[in-house]
Amino acid sequence: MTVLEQLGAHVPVPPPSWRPRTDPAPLLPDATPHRALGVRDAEAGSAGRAGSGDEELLLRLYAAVVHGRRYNEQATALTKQGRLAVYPSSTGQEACQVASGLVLRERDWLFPSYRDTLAAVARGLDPVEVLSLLRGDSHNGYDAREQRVAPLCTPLATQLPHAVGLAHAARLKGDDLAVLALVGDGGTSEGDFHEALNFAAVWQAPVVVLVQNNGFAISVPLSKQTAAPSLAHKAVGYGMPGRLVDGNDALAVHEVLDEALERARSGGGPTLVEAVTYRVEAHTNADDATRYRTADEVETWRAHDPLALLERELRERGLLDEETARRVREEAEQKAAQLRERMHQDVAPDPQELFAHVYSERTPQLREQEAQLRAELAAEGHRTAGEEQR
Amino acid sequence: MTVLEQLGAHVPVPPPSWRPRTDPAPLLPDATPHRALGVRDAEAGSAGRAGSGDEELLLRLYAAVVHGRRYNEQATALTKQGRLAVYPSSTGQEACQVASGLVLRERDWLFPSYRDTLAAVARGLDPVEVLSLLRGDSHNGYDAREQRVAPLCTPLATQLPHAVGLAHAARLKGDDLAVLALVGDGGTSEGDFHEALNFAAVWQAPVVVLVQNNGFAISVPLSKQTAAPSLAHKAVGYGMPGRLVDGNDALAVHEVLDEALERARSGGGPTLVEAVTYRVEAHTNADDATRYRTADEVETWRAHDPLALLERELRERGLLDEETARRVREEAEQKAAQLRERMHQDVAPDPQELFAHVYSERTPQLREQEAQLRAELAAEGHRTAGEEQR
Amino acid sequence: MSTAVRQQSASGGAAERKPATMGQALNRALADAMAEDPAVHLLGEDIGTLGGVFRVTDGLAERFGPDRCADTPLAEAGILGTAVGMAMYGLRPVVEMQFDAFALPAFEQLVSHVSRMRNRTRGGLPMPLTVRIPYGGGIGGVEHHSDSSEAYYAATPGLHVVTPATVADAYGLLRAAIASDDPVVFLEPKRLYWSKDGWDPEAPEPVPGIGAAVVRRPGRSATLIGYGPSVPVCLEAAEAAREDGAEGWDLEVVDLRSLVPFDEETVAASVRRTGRAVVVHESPGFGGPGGEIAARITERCFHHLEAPVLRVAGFDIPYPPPMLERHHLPGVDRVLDAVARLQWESTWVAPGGDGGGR
Amino acid sequence: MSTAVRQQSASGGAAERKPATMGQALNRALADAMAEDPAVHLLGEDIGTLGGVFRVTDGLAERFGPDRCADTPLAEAGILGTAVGMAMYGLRPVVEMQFDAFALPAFEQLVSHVSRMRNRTRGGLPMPLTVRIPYGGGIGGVEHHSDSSEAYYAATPGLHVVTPATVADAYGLLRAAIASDDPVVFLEPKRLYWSKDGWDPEAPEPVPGIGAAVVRRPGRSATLIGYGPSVPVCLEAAEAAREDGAEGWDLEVVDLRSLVPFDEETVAASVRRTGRAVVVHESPGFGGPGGEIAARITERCFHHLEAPVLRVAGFDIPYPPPMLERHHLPGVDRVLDAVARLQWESTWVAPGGDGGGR
Ligand SMILES: Cc1ncc(C[n+]2csc(CCOP(=O)(O)OP(=O)(O)O)c2C)c(N)n1
Ligand SMILES: Cc1ncc(C[n+]2csc(CCOP(=O)(O)OP(=O)(O)O)c2C)c(N)n1
Ligand SMILES: [Mg+2]
Ligand SMILES: [Mg+2]
Repeated sequence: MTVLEQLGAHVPVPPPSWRPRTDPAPLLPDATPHRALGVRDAEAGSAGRAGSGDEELLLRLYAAVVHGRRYNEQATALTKQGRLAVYPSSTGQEACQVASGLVLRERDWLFPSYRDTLAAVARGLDPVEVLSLLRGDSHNGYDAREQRVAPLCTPLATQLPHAVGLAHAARLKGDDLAVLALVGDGGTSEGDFHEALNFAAVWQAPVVVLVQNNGFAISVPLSKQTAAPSLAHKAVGYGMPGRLVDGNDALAVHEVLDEALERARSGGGPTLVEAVTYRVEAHTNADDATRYRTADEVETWRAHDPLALLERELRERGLLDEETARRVREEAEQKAAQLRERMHQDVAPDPQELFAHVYSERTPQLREQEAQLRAELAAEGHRTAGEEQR
Repeated sequence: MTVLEQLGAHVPVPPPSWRPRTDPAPLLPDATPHRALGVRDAEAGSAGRAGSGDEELLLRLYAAVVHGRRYNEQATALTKQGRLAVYPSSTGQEACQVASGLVLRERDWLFPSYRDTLAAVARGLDPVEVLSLLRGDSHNGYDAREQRVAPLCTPLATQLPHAVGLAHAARLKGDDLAVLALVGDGGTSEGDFHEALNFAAVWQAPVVVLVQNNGFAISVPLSKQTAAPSLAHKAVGYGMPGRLVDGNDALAVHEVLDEALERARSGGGPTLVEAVTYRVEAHTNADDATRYRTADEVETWRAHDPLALLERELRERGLLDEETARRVREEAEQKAAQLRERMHQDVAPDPQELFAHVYSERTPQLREQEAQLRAELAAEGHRTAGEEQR
Repeated sequence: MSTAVRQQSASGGAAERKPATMGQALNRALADAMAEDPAVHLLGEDIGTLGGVFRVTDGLAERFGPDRCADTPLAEAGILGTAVGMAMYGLRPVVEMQFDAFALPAFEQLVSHVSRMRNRTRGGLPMPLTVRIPYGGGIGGVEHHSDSSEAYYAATPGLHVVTPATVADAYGLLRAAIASDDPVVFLEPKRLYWSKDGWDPEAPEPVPGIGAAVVRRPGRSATLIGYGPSVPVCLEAAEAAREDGAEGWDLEVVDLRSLVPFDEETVAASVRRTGRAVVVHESPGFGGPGGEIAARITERCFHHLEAPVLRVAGFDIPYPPPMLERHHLPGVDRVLDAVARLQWESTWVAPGGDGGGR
Repeated sequence: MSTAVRQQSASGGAAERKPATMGQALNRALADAMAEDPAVHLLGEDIGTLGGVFRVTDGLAERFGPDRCADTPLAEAGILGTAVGMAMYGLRPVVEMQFDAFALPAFEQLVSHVSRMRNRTRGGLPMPLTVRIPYGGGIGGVEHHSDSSEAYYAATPGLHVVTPATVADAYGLLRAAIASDDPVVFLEPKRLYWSKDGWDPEAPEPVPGIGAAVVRRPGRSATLIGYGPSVPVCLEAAEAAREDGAEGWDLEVVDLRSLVPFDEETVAASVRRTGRAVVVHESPGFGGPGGEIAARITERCFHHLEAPVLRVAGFDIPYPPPMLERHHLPGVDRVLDAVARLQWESTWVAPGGDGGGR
């Protein structure tokens, strides 16, 4: 008897698992990035125009961007003075940084990459502690658990599964919080990006992944990184909503993140947000951007500067007088001066720290090595007393 | 001067990189899988109904599916007889397997996973050579380069970057060929899947990735694997077309693959195809599927059996008489008998092979170890002469 | 030469208790840990409904719910990476990698984060995380199913690396691993999953903690040093050496149990007593743990050594196909061969009779 | 103790030729290999337009086109995995990993495929593939930028593992690696990129092939064994030992050049001559290559040894932040300290004066 005969009268029917498992339409991003600043109601993207209740927020974003830009300049200057080992500037990306720092509630967690020191500072962390990794005195200078900011992450995209896992754990515990994780356009190519987003969607974890598409991964432009319509389009492949936002529009970024985080907190699952922005400086102070891009290209972005967008909006709304602008600038200078001063103080990390936190208890091997170093330091002390303080 | 003042009259404009980099619409899969068998013209998916010139192809597919099903049964029987270490059956997935094997041109390459032995056999490889890995006498029994079939791949999704790299190399050399790579629904969760597809799209490599979504990764159902509308929807995130096809409809799978491979050969870039099918047997002979799914579920798929679909089409078109059906069944029996007989012949792989191909030349260390084993075998030979032939 | 799967008891005693397999003891350890501490969460492929391909998590999803014993998507870096995040939030994740080679996709997460998070944060974010990895060969697995990757883990500071050889240790060490505030790579010798021993799940005997080696068999002639799947091989070799008689070696067998931290005291004390040692492991010899162990013993016991510490290990080759694996695995004969080369007459004898010892 | 970046010549001679840096020699090796063999293709992050973050591929994309020297998407497993496919099609890919720790995402591809494809296919699909990895510390890099992972690679059968210490070797070994039909992990000591030596790019001096160690400095008292970034440290220690005078040690320095295959002959011959040896490397000591080397020497030279082979290595800790790295790196003083413990008066002295030698 053939298989068909066995089936008899049954007409082959498509099994139920055929149907689309989720409706893809609502997951797809808009064709152009959502904007809020300088946009008349009709032009606004799907999230709609910011209401008039935003005034305080606008001013906070403005101040934070002014402070942030100054902070970036100061940090870059510190590399020249030998006070930072390296600094990846977020100049041009301040809207994303500042919105990420300000949009979070106290209970929420932030997972920054190496470039996102400003987001951590905007969240309220001590800038000196935040810069500890880049100064070279420790791998991480702040209390991650207390601040609810994960250590700045160097291996690309590896922080994303951490963010998803933490969000998932919080949801399992019934805690009301959301997690915001930052990654670059280059980082989206890594397998960890894929695995993390898939876990997030399957678990409906309360996490928002913000891709700061700043056009480059060091020297590699986006066109060599992906052929996708947008990075936000990747979301549909995981079954989560993808949002595209003007990454230089602080209000728009804030709106989109706020909405996504709120959805996450209320059990609505994860969101992938692509913020289109631009890395105005070189990759780090050690990089030479003239090798791979023209001044003209950088120039086209000047007209869309995050600070200019904010300032124009505030002025148009009559919210920014000279006095306020001056005060904000002065605050920025003060903060920069404080930072400069504190970073010029020498630190002398204790060599015994090398062994202190490898394990909860030193192994016999580490005890032996610690003793060896202690003896060496003692001998060295005899020879060159005082040289220990760099 | 503020940034806004610096900008002067310039109105902030969205920079050019804002626009969607590719039009997403043509990349999105149809809402339901493409079908060809038993479908009236009006119902057919976007690829359209198969023309009447398909008769020979239909008969070839039919014969290959009948042979393939028998082959799967025979291989499973061989595990019970201790002649295969393990066998992952493709029963229920014969349409995908057979279409994959038959659709390729001679110059094309196939990258199978551990489950895709039937695809390799359908391509014309010697089944005994193909089963060498699963019998346990070698890691790979056929000449991969000559056959243009990569070794059966065990670590999930790791074969996909290989397929992309080979396709890319062929294109760089100007060779006219395409590559077909097979992966399971579970494999799509791996980072290697993501990285490979992204490379493929950026490089416009002539490669087609066929996901056989058979509903399970061992015990884990698709619903725990992904929240995506379909696996084909992942394509848009890479900027390549995604196609959804009825994986039990051999003609539809053949059509979709043929079209995608042709597009690849002519420089049109890669395609991701999801074939919706079902793993009728347990994961392997060692698995117990009753632990995680019901007989009812398996039953719902019987009505959509790949062989039944083909047979019905052929009968409706008056292409399958009893004589042909009998002949095809007999061929299948003959092949199975041959396979059984050959697999019952003992093989005694040479222990010195352990050292022969680790490097192009044995290192001093391996020469020493080889001498050691030779001495041991000689001593053993004295003690238990003849026992070496298992 | 006989290197067939050995499933004999390595601990010897406890004949009065009902026999249990190592798999059952591991299952019980997970269940007891989960029952005691709600922070213990299991993650892995097929560990839920199916109970794991080796059934080590059998019944746990049913008993503790799918959130506590979760089938994840198929992505090892994702599993370990999300477990890192869960540990950051105070949970105590226990991850199962399905086979040794399939832990490799998670290697970056293991090395760059799991092993370093505590150090990076000066203790602020410890990683009380256990990674269970079935390892080793001898079960007729096709390629990639029989690897032994402990050399990679042992060379990674910040990880503990432990592996049981007995049913009692399977329970006791796994409980210790889960209770540890440090990340533990817990290597489960696949071919011992079905090994049996008298063992009472209701009153599991206490075992020494992580970091302690144990003398499984006292002896005077030489010390065999093994761990995991090699411990039964060493014990059998010791028996054979006594029974085969002629040579009359009385071999001591040390079960390391923990590669990191390494119990130098116990090992060195044994070697100082016997003056001779052979290290036995399945993973390739070159760059394997045997080198570290031999070097360390030599540093500590140089003037007690009558002969160089020798090593019996897998060959320096990819793990062979099933039909050839018996030639690769260190078996009793190869161990005794090495013992015979321990310069009992103070002349160096090359392995296999030629090629070495230049 | 002084462990600052050392950039002195390791080969000593060749003063008449113009100085070139190791980075320049590597660049030239790539260019010459590409010019000679159209099958040579370079893949990596930022290696095209930028010329690599260390500028080792400077000018190559311009000269050979972006297909031959390609900026890839940012995904190391994808880079190495596609390179495997390219090698299957007969190309000779040369992959750059940007920093040592960023090679870890590709570890599964390296171990499960690159190292095994030839063996799997009985020679049918060889892997003539080179993986260039800048490794080691001493350049003030933040976390994950100073790792030394050679222990992982050396423990993986099927790979060759080589690392140059001199400008001439940088050229010669890289040419040999690219020409090899086997996969080669080519470890580039980051802090030697700017080291200089007299070297003529138009007539590069021939160097011994992969698998050969070289005595960089003859001596009679003891043998220092190093590779890559440790070779200049060993040479400096040898100079210091002679100059500092009091002890009057005349130290031989062996540059391994290749960890796999390992040149036992050269190393053993040296140790048999001197009777004492210290192995020096930057990667953590426990489970590092030093254990293998020490164990192997001891097996081969037991009766020639006056003292156990000692090891000076990085501590068993994650690589420290820049301000502390000098305490971690094996420096001249630590090497001489170990030499002093080589039982010149036949009594065992513990490292650092206490804690060891129990
Ligand atoms: C896994 C890994 N590979 C490579 C690097 C080296 N690296 C540091 S930053 C960078 C580019 C990152 O680009 P993107 O993700 O776009 O972030 P951006 O620097 O633009 O903020 C690279 C390749 C790394 N840190 N981690
Ligand atoms: C990297 C890796 N992880 C885990 C496994 C173990 N494993 C073998 S098959 C399988 C399930 C695969 O499911 P799917 O990709 O859907 O393919 P199918 O078996 O259904 O054909 C698993 C988890 C593996 N082979 N490789
Ligand atoms: Mg970027
Ligand atoms: Mg499947």
